[in-house]
Amino acid sequence: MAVMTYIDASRQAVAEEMRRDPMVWAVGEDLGRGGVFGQYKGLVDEFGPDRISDAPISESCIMGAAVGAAMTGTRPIVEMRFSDFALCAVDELVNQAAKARYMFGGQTRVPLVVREPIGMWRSSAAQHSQSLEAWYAHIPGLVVAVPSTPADNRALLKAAIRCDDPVVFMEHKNLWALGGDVPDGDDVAEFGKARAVREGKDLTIVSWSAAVHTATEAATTLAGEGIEAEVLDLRTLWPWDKDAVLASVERTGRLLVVQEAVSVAGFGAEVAATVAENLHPALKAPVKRLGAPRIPISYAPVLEDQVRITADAIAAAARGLVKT
Amino acid sequence: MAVMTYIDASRQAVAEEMRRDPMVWAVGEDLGRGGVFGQYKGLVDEFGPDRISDAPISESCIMGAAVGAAMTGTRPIVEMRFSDFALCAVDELVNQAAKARYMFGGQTRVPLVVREPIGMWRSSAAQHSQSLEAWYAHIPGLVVAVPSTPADNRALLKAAIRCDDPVVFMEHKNLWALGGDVPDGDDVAEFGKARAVREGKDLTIVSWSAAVHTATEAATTLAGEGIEAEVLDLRTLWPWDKDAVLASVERTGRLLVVQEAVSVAGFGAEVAATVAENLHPALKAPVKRLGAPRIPISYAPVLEDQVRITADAIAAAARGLVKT
Amino acid sequence: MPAGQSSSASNLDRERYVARFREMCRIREFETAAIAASNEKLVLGAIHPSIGQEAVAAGVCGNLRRDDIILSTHRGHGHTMAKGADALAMMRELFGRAGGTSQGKGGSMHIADFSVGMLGANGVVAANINIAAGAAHAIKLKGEDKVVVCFFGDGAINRGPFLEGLNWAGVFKLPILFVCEDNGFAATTRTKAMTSGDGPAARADSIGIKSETVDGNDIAAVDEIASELIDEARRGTPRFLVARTYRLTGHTSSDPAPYRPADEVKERWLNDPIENCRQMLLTAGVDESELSAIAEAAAKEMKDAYETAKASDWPEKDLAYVDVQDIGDPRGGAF
Amino acid sequence: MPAGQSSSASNLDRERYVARFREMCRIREFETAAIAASNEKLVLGAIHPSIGQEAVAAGVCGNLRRDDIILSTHRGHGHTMAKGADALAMMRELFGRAGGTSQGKGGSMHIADFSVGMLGANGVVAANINIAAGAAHAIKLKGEDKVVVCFFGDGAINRGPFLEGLNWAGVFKLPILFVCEDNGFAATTRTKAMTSGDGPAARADSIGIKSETVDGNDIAAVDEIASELIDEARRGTPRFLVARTYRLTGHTSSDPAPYRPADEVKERWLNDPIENCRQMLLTAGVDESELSAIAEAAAKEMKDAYETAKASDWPEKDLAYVDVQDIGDPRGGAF
Ligand SMILES: Cc1ncc(C[n+]2csc(CCOP(=O)(O)OP(=O)(O)O)c2C)c(N)n1
Ligand SMILES: Cc1ncc(C[n+]2csc(CCOP(=O)(O)OP(=O)(O)O)c2C)c(N)n1
Ligand SMILES: [Mg+2]
Ligand SMILES: [Mg+2]
Repeated sequence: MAVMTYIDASRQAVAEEMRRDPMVWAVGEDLGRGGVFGQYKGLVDEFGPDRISDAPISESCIMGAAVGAAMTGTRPIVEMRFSDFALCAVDELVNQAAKARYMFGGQTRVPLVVREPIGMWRSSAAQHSQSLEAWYAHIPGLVVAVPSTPADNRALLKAAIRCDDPVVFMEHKNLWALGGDVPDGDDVAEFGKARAVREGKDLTIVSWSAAVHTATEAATTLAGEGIEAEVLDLRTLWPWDKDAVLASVERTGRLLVVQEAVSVAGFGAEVAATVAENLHPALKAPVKRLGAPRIPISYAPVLEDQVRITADAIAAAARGLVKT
Repeated sequence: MAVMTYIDASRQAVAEEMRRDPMVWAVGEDLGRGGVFGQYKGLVDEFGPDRISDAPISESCIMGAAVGAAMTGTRPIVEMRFSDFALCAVDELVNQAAKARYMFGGQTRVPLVVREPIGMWRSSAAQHSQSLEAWYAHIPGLVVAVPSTPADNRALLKAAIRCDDPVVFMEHKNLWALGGDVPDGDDVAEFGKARAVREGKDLTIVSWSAAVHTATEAATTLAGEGIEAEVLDLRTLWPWDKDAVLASVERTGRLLVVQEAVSVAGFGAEVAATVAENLHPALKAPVKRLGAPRIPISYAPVLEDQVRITADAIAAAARGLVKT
Repeated sequence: MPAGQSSSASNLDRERYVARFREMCRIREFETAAIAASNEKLVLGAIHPSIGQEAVAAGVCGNLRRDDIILSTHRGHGHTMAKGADALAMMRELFGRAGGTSQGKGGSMHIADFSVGMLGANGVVAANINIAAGAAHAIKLKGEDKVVVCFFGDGAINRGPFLEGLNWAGVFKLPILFVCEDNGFAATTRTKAMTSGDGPAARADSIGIKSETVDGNDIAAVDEIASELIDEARRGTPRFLVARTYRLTGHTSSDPAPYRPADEVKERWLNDPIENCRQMLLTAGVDESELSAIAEAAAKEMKDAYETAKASDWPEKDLAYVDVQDIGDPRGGAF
Repeated sequence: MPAGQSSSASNLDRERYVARFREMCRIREFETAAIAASNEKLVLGAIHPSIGQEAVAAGVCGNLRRDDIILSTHRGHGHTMAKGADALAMMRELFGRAGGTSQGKGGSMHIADFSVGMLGANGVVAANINIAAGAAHAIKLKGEDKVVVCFFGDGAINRGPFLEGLNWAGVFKLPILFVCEDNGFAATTRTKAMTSGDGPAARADSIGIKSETVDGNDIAAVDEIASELIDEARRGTPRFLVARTYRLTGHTSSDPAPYRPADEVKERWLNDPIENCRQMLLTAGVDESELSAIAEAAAKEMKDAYETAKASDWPEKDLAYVDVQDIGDPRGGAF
């Protein structure tokens, strides 16, 4: 067990997988100098510029070329810099990467990892702050990973690199500096397994990515008031751990979904709808979602905060549910 | 009242709005010869090639240029041909069109209509059949219209053209030839108002676009068995008529959402979650969604049919709910 | 020999061009059968015939090895067949039947045969360009002795991937040949009307991908320049070929193409690449009867393919749930 | 006068260039103040200084009318100010305060002032190119006597919109001038390393948009060629200008730019466009004291703007819910 930051954990995952498999390579703008957040720092020294490859500002070609290179035996890791810029490469991801294996009748596979840092982070404003994980969960053929801890970032990224299908890998920008325990050795995550951050009998809080930490903070507050919240971190949205969520809510009788993304048509709706469909009789209170209002993200901190979920809001919602 | 096809109704809407407002113009590939489905047939004769404008195969520029032209006083109608090709222009729609008004603090508006024909239609396969309306409902700043009848196609398209914000206008390819009554005169729809296709006391079926017709067919079958289904056609997904849906389900106690799109993270999740959140005590049965499996759409009819919702499946689900 | 000029008849490699002639006839007959099937509603999705453009497919692909790679467009039957795909499997694919190249999942617009290095037609114009660049990138990374050929139309040069993919190939010095089939049209639109500047060759040159232009209806000319450019590309110099040709049919098999004058089409039929090839071979002394026999064999082969495809089974229903991805249950929440 | 050569000092229009000098000083001082504020965490989002590139902004925008239009990039302070935006409102925007050009909603990367025809910086490289083409399209549709100038960097020429937007402008003959500020870098990358071919000018020419190249650190040269090209563009011939310059700071205010040798930067500082302009004016007989006074006034103006911005109110919270769109309740389902 080592203590490591979220960003270092990701760097270690990439380095280890690149050592393990010479077909793994990474490509994106500025990677030779470490990438925009330093995720690739130093890697070019070990692996050289062919495997830690710079790219022109051409998101569409970075993604499209990776599809071609993935179909022909290599395992590209694609760096999109900000998930917002991946919107310049949606055809390549959704019409091409996600569909190739199926559309060609299983003749090929697209083992591709698309790293798309998401989320709000120090006044980055409308075009550098989005969380669009729900989009990719909706697309057949894609895996969607949303790690919230250094350990998961390492283990999920390793799993993503070994996955034979395209994985949208969404790291949260506000977590880069977060430290935490990371298991030694070849810790590779299994997709579709939620992590119980905290156990509790009164309600189930389901969350993912950075919001997990806010939810956990709220759960601690609630515990002080005698309300025991179980906090589940989904870790991947496709596949997502329906079994764990249903089992937990069956026990607690109450569901609160907490997400940073816009609530309307966000992935929280999928979780809430699934629970409502399956556990109606067991529910002691209506399912409930918390998410961002349907507004773009502002630059000014005071306005940006309007889109930012707080532990207080979560605790308040939880109290409301438990009272019911 | 005239009887008219869905496609003719749309053509009439465009023609009438172009007569009304000289700032309205349409741009897309092949429009001068009527567009790929003939939606623009003959319009170039009346309005000339500047206002019914051909375009290079450049979805990204068609959309991006329309954003610029919309910010500067014109009202472009953008033709994307297939909604799948709009995936080549997502930055322009989501990062630019949807955010400009807000991000620039209200200094501008983007009165833009993006026509994106959706849906399955005679073996069009994985890259020409998608229904991604849920994506756009998730994006602050966008209006999403999904007409199911000729009358609505005309009235909603007129409303879209008059709207000062960007509207994603999704016509269903399988409805082009559908005939129906269309009111005379300047019939302009109000966004966010559902249409009650059928009244009923036993359950509420919520649907939109082509699936409305399948749902209605199922409701007719059910009526023969003594089950009275209320069928609501949402017509727009943002805004969506939460009030009408909640009022109906409050009466019937049962909700079935029927969509052509992939069920996972589809808009049906939003409807089901909202109903579950708000009407838990009034529900006589769990909310239920029907949607496509999470698989790409195949070419071979027998495989394509695996993704196609049927009236039988809807009726069966409805029976299941009513029995509860 | 300078680019774009064909061998004189006298020193023609007859065997080579008889083979090309056969390939072109096979493509023509395949598409003729497919169009008939489409008219009879046996083929349901749109098909985009390449009738009139066969010399490009045959001339370019004839210079490739089996493990070389091609990527194609919506108008991809010719390229696929010329790369070595089985005509019956292709026909079954168009019919949406079991035994199709993609088990009936893709159809005409996504025709592919990875076993012969054909990595797919594409339903999105120009999308194949970036993918092709990536396939070439992988060849370079792996140090393989292969080359990629990427076909696209003149309409594709106005989409972003044209710029991005060519730039990529130039920056990374990839083994790739871009082939732009300039048939003058993008669907119902004369491509020139929507294209600024001097067109594909000038654009490619400006991105540092040296271009050649060839008469795409002259099989010998295409064959020779393709051979040269493929050699160069294989050695890591990306190259670009513009093949001027004409789409003798409508954009799809159901497009009567009223947007172009009948005279224009009639005149263009006089420059049919297959007939051109036949004349060249006759001039070179090949027997008329040999050529007729080849043409008839091609017709019979495709007629048989049509009949066999028609009699083939539909795919198993459950195949719909196969090859989505390794994990996750695709049925959750569905009907 | 041929493109790219500046007037000799003797017949220099002094008033004109004193005005340009003032504008350049103002831009420099604005950004210097903004960098300081960023270091003090008063400006929170990233800022991309254009220090060293001021002559391009001043030289081009000085030739525009108030109702002409510009679009800019992440590095947009200079363009915005040169187009006439109020420095204090801009500073407030960077501070995220009430009274900002966009009420604090956009910040530096989305700086905009529609009242002076500045239609926005953009956080997405090259995205402004298509939008600019559309703004020019609207001018043509409405028959207005206006022109659009679209600024972008040398890194932007590798994204699809460069091709699509230029082609669009050429096809529709739009009143637009594209200005590529070639500062040699795209973030930490030497742009040349990721660019195939001869660069922006060659590419533009190949798309039928005739280009000129100018020394972007020579205000008179920029001013003269811009004046000429803007006239042509206004008459419906889209044009292209490459301005060679250098980014004297890091990519953002927090980038120490270790990826380039100190010597290179040092040498480039000797070619500071503001100092170049000062020397030109001195040679032309303008008083040193006049120029110093201008520089000091600019420094004071921006220091004041900084102080006033710092003392300004935050925006009202509820503004977060304003200007999303006319219909639909944005609060539904939210926390
Ligand atoms: C991105 C995209 N836009 C539009 C279309 C519709 N479309 C299919 S083929 C075609 C014309 C293509 O012209 P060209 O590239 O010259 O190829 P050709 O059909 O002439 O072989 C168009 C516009 C598409 N498939 N993809
Ligand atoms: C589509 C997109 N990709 C990547 C980025 C990140 N990024 C911001 S500025 C920049 C470099 C731009 O270089 P250039 O166009 O030369 O402009 P300069 O910064 O030199 O002014 C990059 C890569 C972005 N904003 N948008
Ligand atoms: Mg063509
Ligand atoms: Mg630059």
